[in-house]
Amino acid sequence: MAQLLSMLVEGASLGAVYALVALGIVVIYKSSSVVNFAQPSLLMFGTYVVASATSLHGLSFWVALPLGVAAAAILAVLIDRLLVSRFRKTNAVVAASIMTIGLDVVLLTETDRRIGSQILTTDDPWGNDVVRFLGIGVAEARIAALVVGALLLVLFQLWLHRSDFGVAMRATAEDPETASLMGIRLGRVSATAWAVAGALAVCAGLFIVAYPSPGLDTSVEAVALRALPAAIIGGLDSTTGAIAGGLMVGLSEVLVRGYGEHLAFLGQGFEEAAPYVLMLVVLLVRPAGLFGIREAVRV
Amino acid sequence: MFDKISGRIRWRAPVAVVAGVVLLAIPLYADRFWLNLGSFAFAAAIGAVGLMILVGRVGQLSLAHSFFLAVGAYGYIWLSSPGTEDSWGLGLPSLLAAVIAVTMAGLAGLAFSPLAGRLKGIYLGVASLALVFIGQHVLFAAEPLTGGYNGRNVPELTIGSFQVLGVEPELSLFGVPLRQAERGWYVTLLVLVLTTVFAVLVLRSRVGRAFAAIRDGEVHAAALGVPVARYRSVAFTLSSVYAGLAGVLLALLFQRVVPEYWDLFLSLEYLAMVVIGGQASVAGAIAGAAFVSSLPLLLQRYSDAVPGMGGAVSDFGPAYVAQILYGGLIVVILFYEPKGLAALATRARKALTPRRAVPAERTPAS
Amino acid sequence: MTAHGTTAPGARLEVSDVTVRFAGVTALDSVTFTAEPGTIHAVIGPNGAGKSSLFNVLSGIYKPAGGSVRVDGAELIGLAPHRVTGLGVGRAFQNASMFAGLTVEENLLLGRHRLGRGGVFGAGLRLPHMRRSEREARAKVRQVAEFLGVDHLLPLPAAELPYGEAKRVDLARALATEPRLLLLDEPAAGMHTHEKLAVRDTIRRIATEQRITVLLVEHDMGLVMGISEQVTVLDFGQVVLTGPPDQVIADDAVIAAYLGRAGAAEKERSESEPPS
Amino acid sequence: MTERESDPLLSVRNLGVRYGDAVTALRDVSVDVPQGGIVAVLGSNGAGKSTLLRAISGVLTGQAGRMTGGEIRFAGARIDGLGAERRVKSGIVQVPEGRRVFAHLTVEENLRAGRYGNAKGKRPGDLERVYELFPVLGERRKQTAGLLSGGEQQMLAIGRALMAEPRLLLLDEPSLGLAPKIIDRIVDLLREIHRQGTAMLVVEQNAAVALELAGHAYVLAVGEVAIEGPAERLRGDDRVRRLYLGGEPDEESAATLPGDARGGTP
Repeated sequence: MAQLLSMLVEGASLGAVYALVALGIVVIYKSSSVVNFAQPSLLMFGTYVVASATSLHGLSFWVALPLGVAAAAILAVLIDRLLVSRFRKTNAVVAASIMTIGLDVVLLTETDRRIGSQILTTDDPWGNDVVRFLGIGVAEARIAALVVGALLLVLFQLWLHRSDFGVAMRATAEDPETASLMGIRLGRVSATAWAVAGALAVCAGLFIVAYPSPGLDTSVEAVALRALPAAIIGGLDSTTGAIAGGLMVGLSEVLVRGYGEHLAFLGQGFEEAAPYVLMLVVLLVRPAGLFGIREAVRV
Repeated sequence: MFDKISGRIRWRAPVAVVAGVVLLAIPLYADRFWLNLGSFAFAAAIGAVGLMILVGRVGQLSLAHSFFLAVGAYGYIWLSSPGTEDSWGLGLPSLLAAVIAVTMAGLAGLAFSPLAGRLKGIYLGVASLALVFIGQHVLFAAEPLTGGYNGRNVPELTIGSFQVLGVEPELSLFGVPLRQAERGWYVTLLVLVLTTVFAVLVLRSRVGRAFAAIRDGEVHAAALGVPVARYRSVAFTLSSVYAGLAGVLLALLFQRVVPEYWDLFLSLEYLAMVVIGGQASVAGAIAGAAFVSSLPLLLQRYSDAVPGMGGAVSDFGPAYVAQILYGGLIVVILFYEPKGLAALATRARKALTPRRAVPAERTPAS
Repeated sequence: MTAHGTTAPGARLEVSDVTVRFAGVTALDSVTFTAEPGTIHAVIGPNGAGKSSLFNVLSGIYKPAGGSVRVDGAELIGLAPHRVTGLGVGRAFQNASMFAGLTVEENLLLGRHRLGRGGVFGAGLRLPHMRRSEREARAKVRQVAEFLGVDHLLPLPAAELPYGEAKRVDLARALATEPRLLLLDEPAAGMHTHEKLAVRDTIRRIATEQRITVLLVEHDMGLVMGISEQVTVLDFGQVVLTGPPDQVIADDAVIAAYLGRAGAAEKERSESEPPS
Repeated sequence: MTERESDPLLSVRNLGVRYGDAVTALRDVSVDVPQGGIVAVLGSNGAGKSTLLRAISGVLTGQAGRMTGGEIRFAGARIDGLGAERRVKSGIVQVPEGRRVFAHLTVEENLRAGRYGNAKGKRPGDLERVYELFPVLGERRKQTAGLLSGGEQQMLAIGRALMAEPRLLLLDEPSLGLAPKIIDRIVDLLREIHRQGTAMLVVEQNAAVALELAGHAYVLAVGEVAIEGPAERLRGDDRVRRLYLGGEPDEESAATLPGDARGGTP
């Protein structure tokens, strides 16, 4: 029982982190109909900026954090302005999405080269302590991830649903042309979406590389990529779905790892494939994802 | 217009003959390095043509190509190897094993129909990621099948006592002995030509038209009587058959395969081949495959000549340069010339053929 | 009769109690009418009256909330769009959208897709049944193209067609499906007057020479009244009435639907003149 | 250029529009809207009415359309090079065809989205002004817009456009899909909005509605202005009657439409 409880806490913590990355994918999709496959490389890039600032240049975490977040946000905006916006004019969203795959390859290859075989730490304030409550022990960093992650998710949803800009963004997601007829600047909406996506990815990345994980190495990108099944499970056009999908992916991963001995017939390390199996099952039942909306076809 | 078509045929026939003669003659002059380069390119081109049909002609994205390549490769190994205590094998005759392995890849693609038929475009792309990761997991977990991290040897392809890609019995052509490299070149070239002809015929038929109609407007296609979901899964299955065949050939050429080769990045390489080739062109896909598959080998061979690239110590090794180039080319080509290499060919042809007057009918009469 | 070897008699279309709702808004409300075999039956109504929704139901794209549509007695509702085509329902589209990556001939051949034979193996191995089927299809397509006077366009890339020609090719493509019921969605939209006359003659020939039932949505009243045997007026998702053109033109409810309160007054002024 | 009292508020001169390479949607179209006036543009489907509004609003590119010639001036200044949102800020707001409310947003969020085009930004009481004009929207401010009736959605679409405080309202088929009684209400509301000082350009297929509302009208046929004149005169025009009330497309009426004078060669 205690084991299950600690796994649930850990799964939710990891899930909140995935949800942050998935939310970025969903926000970009809603504002520009492009599936951003480069989201993992935004995460790697921003996290690398933070990690190299702290461990290679000796800056404090709190100085490095805004640097990394800003760097990823700026990179994301540049991608949107310089590359993706051009595709939007011709409505070539599939080509734009495939282009982000190429972009991901380039960016990851470069961050991989810079990281090399090192394991970089971010000098984050969560430390290596384990918190004990209700008879279980959970790493402090995991609790921090859960709290900060949940806070960011709530703030994001409030921003999307309460602020004027959130209204503009949702209006654009629903009907870009009418939104522009109302005076909403589509370019600014999509640039904001990309910036937010980049920033969220870095916040998530910092928790992925925190204790008990050893730090930032090249294997983190495979973890970041699991945000894609999370986004698909929830439905690409639903922010609620991204959160639900993130939690499901996080929980499935932790539970499969935790009950590994009972799942031995599936082979070792099945937790890395579990999110994808979950995605296939969800898609078989609901092709648009759990919270996705399928639009009526028009002729 | 008919003039244009026959003009194209007139233009194409001599080019094809010259190209054919050159391709057949190359083994008589080139050394092993170039012949291996060519064999890999031909094998990869088969896989690229399969993916091109799906991506360029039906408008469906798949990132699972490496999975189906792996099904072909490991299917062949499993079927043709003699079984031992710690490694699986059925010990079938190798040619039969190859045929069944390709069929298995097709069946795997067919089994994905419930999703391949219902999901569209990018959605299918993300869903297909699942196959790569599940595939990778299985390959590493199923050690008796794959040999785990260390990999496993690939049995030779023999027909009776004839080693199709080996040295027995000795053969020669114009005094040049046909050994592994030469045979590899001819065999992969032959398979590529046959599968390309097959693909071209399919794409020109009612099946190919249905593909294009789904890409250009699925609702209209359905309203004209095209069963959209069925053709989507037909295309997915066809592309997995091509991948399986490429996988068998690559395994035979490698002679030893490791699980980590068949990862997501391999799928992205195939996507790069298709995009560089111009997405919807058979010839483009083959050219893209030649470029992408030979680039790392060429970089390796000539990296010493390029300052800063040489040796294993450099950060900017051949693998790095190749990956940056694939990724960068996907971006640049989609950005500037989505028709890729195919567009270059079209331009060259236009520049070479004199302009004809527009037929009278083309001026709208109404 | 040039386009088909055998004269396929037109189908009887029975639409009963068809209701379609979108997010609370009722697009079609218990729509009921019958189109007799071999006749031209028009559906008219102001924009947004539900004509497009009706067509999308008839081609299997929308699933209605209730009701039944029978083509010669065979139920159409619940069938996938390509199966609806199999019942003999052909459709030309309002925007005449061509498959841009194909030639005109290939576009027409797609109309014959359901009538062809052979799959991947037949095609890739050039098996005899496939070649025969392909040859027949091309011959039939040429006949249809000649029937509509678009045969000179066959080798052209469809993406380059001017709008008017695309409309004619679209009609030919619908005819190539060998329909017994042909759905025409605004065949004369955006055309010059004399082009409209040509369209009118073509539709007449389709109905009289080929005995195909034609269901026509069109805004041009002159065209509708000139060729239709029966007219169904839709307004706000409901059938206002079904009747022959002269009855429709004289009906107060129809005038009101089209012209609002001002229209009724206009009608009084014109009562003395016969409709031209 | 500075604005002069005598100039028309909106002046479209010799406008040409093409979609893609093949389709010419508008040819040499000139339309004026006087300060504080209501002008109607009539025509059947495909005549180019919506294209005209799209060109004025600056959203042609969404469907691969582009201007091939002419100019558009608003309040004396050339606007045809501006982006859509700049035109809204300058005072032209469109109520799109088919209402196109943001169905998943609430009524109030729809109105807030409309406020984006207001050059003066957020102003106290701007929502209340719309609710005053359309009390039914005030009652449903928290309701999801997709669940409103057709008439209510049309009111929301108009109210949303008013949030930008436009000098010129472009209305694309405001009567579309509405029952006659509801249409009458909408017409009354538009009159009231006009009385409060907003000029309008109304595109309609429903000629009676448009001619009742407008002072001046244009008839588009196949992308060109076929007839133009005071609404009063067009209401009695035989050609207009023939276009909308039926009759054979005979040679006689063909001769009166300029689309055919060129022998049909595009």
